[in-house]
Amino acid sequence: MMLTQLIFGIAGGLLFAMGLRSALIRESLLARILAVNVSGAGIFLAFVAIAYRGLEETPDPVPHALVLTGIVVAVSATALALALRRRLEEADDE
Amino acid sequence: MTELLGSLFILASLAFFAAGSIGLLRLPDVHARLHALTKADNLGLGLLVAGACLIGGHLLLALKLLLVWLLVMFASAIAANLIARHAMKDGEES
Amino acid sequence: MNNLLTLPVMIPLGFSLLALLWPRRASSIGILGLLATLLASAWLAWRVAGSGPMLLALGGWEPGLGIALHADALSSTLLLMSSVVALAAGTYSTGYFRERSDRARFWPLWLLLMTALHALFLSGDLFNLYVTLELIGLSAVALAALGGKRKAVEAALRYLILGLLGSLLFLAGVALIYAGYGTLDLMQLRNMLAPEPVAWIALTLMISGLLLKSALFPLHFWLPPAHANAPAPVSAVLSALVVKAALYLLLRFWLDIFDDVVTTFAAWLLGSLGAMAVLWGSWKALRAVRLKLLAAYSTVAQLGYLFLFFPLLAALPVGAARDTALGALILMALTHGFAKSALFLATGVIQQKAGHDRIEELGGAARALPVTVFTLALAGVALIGLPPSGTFQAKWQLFSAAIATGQWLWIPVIATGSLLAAAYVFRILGYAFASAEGVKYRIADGREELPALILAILATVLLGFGSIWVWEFVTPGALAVGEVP
Amino acid sequence: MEITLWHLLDSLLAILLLGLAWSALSGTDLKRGVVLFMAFGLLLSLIWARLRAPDLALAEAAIGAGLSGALLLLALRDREKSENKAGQPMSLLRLATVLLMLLLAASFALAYVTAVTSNTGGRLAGLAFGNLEQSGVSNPVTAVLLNFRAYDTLLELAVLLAATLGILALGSERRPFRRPGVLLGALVTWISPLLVIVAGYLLWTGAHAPGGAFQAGALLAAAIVMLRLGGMTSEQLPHQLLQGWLLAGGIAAFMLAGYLATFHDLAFLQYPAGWAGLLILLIESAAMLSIALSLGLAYLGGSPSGWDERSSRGKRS
Repeated sequence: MMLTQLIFGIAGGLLFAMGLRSALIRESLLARILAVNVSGAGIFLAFVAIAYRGLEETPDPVPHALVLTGIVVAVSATALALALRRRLEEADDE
Repeated sequence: MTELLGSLFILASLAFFAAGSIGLLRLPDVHARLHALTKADNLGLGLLVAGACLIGGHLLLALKLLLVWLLVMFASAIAANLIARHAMKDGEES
Repeated sequence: MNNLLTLPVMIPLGFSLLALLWPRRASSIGILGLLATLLASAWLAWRVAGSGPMLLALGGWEPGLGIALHADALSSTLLLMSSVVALAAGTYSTGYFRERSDRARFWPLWLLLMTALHALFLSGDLFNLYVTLELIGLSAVALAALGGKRKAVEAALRYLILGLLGSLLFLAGVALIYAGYGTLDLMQLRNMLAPEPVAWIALTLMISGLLLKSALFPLHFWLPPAHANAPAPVSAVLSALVVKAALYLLLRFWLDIFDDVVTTFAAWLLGSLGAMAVLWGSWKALRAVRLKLLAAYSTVAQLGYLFLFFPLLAALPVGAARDTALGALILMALTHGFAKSALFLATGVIQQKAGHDRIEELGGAARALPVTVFTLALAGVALIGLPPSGTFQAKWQLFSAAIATGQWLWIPVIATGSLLAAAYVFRILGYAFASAEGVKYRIADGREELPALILAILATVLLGFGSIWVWEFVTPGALAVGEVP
Repeated sequence: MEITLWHLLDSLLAILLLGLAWSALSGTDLKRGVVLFMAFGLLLSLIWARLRAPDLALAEAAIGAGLSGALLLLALRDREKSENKAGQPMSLLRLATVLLMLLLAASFALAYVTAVTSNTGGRLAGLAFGNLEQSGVSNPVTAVLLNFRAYDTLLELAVLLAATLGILALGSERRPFRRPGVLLGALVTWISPLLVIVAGYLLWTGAHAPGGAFQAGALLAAAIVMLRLGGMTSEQLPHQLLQGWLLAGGIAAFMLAGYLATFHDLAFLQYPAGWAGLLILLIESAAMLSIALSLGLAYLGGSPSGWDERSSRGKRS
């Protein structure tokens, strides 16, 4: 166990919760999309903190790969959400 | 010896970055802020790159770092120009 | 080598690419792909029934480092159901989407959704499950927004954001599990998990995410708008399959992987929420103005029944009685899947022919669209739980389990829910058989009416009279992946 | 446990990150929020570097901060009706949500700390490094992504495809930008080819050093973004039919490589001995192009003009 792991892991937990809260209470769709991204980043931070094994040892590559996958999934979701939001403004009522 | 010199360069670069950031926060209008930011940052980055080259020691590495510096200069010069022109057009807002 | 296991996932994925590349032939490619998927799923179910659960270590790496796929009775049954529903709704869609360009948009996404569902049913790895959840979410949202009506887009966006939050809660649990146990493989975790804080908190996070996705009361609010505004074939699959995917994972975690971690209190909590879902969903369905909204609220209610099983399963000792209850749960989920997709497809027919789906203006529908109204009635039989439908047998078992365990509380809930269901089904039929001229047009196109009818017959007749097969297939260790040699 | 300067740096980074996130999320000015979010992404990328995850640092800077940022900035042009009444909930409810948030964070942190302190083993690291020799590449992250957990990556490409198809299905692209002035035009013409070269380099180097298909694909997408800012129209993209093939290519390459193995009596996605390196490079090349085009089309914001004609050409009527 290392202090670095704890610092970033706990920060990740805070980010996760913070993002989740904003995503639920904000009215603006763009703000909610931002919040989902921040929340995801918090979990990624926890993953990478788990992988960290000090300055001498090479970190665990598995969480790194998982987070890389997660980043691509997050940007896909963001892109789709933004496209839907744009269409919402253009679509006429009925 | 080269390591010490490199570290000195990097320390010096920090001073420039700090000056640039303070300028960004404290100066009154867009043009003055841009001036502070681009000048200080480009010099700061130059010193940082020089320091890193000295510490790194490889010729190939130095070349890559130099390329990074050139690219950033190129991009930031044009970005600064765009921001300045935009600010001129909009009149002074902030 | 069990490479067969990859086929139900890879066939739809491959055909999705083909449909993207040859948009002019998208429909034929899609139907062909779904037929092939159905064959692969049937073959897989046959193998599982014959020689027990199957496992495949992808890439040849030992599970843990690599990802394993596995199939047991529960997953192969759901796989088969999803293949059938997808094929029926897909066939229907060829008549529903008139424009060639609409079909070209629909098919690749439709097949991606099937890929995702089947990948979820077969996956044996926690992080991989997260990826499949996201794939389900994004393809379902893209499908729900097809057509571009403002209401549909708005509901789809809300659905997307809530789905993402659900996935994030799930992922947070995955991170904790990896931190604590150092593996993501379900089978390894199954033997490692112990009732301790890490497992509890991780499970709570994952289950909360899944509950959000399976729309358990009070987390159901996103479902009715999303399901009621999507194109009809998409609504059918959203209600019949997509929410079931989250439910499947809940079952898998609750009864299999986290068996030692879950508590009776938590089971009671889920049961109570399920009871409220039954009452609230049925009530809202009864009050619905539009047929599609009725169907969507009915999904909220029907999902509630499935959660009633959790406290019962928790109270029953491991053995024959518990297996029977589990079989009833699966039978109910299957029947609902077929019946609800039939209901949505039939609603789609009415909506297109009559130009609306307002229940009170359905007069004349029975004369103009007899097959479709018959389908509505059959699906209604299954939703209420009248014999001979599968739901009847499942509810019967639910009753006996409630009596056996002394949990009398659930009995009035089930009875009220069934009465309300009868009320909303007969409300539809009452208006449909009225002689007013609300619905005028006849159609002759079998592509539109037959798929729904077949699904309704499957739900009412086949799963009713044939429930014994489901039972025999499913009950002796439905969740038996752990026993793979 | 010894507290060193590193830990002070870590705390500083973590606090900065939380502060940035908080100000990005709590303000009502969306433009400010988006810019702060991009800064958040860059800081995160710095933290990845600190935690010795250079692959992630590259990906975060290119995708998390870069492309997401570009998409979000573009989205600021679309006005929402709800933005005008960006009202906050009542104070009591607000307090309740803050408390709930703290509870959530605290329980996550509790489980996390327990887990990390009780399990100090290497988790899967030992297995991953032990099998690195057989994986065909020497960068362990690439080995996990393209070999050990290749199935995840295959499905991840499907996620990207689903999002792209969803965007394409929603309607046509945004209007292209006006032709830029001399200076920006010069930047675009100089930077874009350079980005292509760097992408190729990252793809190649991913086998043994930080980099790989995703980072390279993001850079190529950045080239599309630059060109778009320089006034590119969608006619300048590859031909529509080719676009379809490019989008499908990543997944197709994966599937072909996956089933190639099954003819040798191996498991799906098990690369035949000696072929792993080459197959991984081929898959990555195709994946890079798919990723680049997907993200590029996402920036265009919809189907390029004439996309639907693919399906109606040759229609008899």
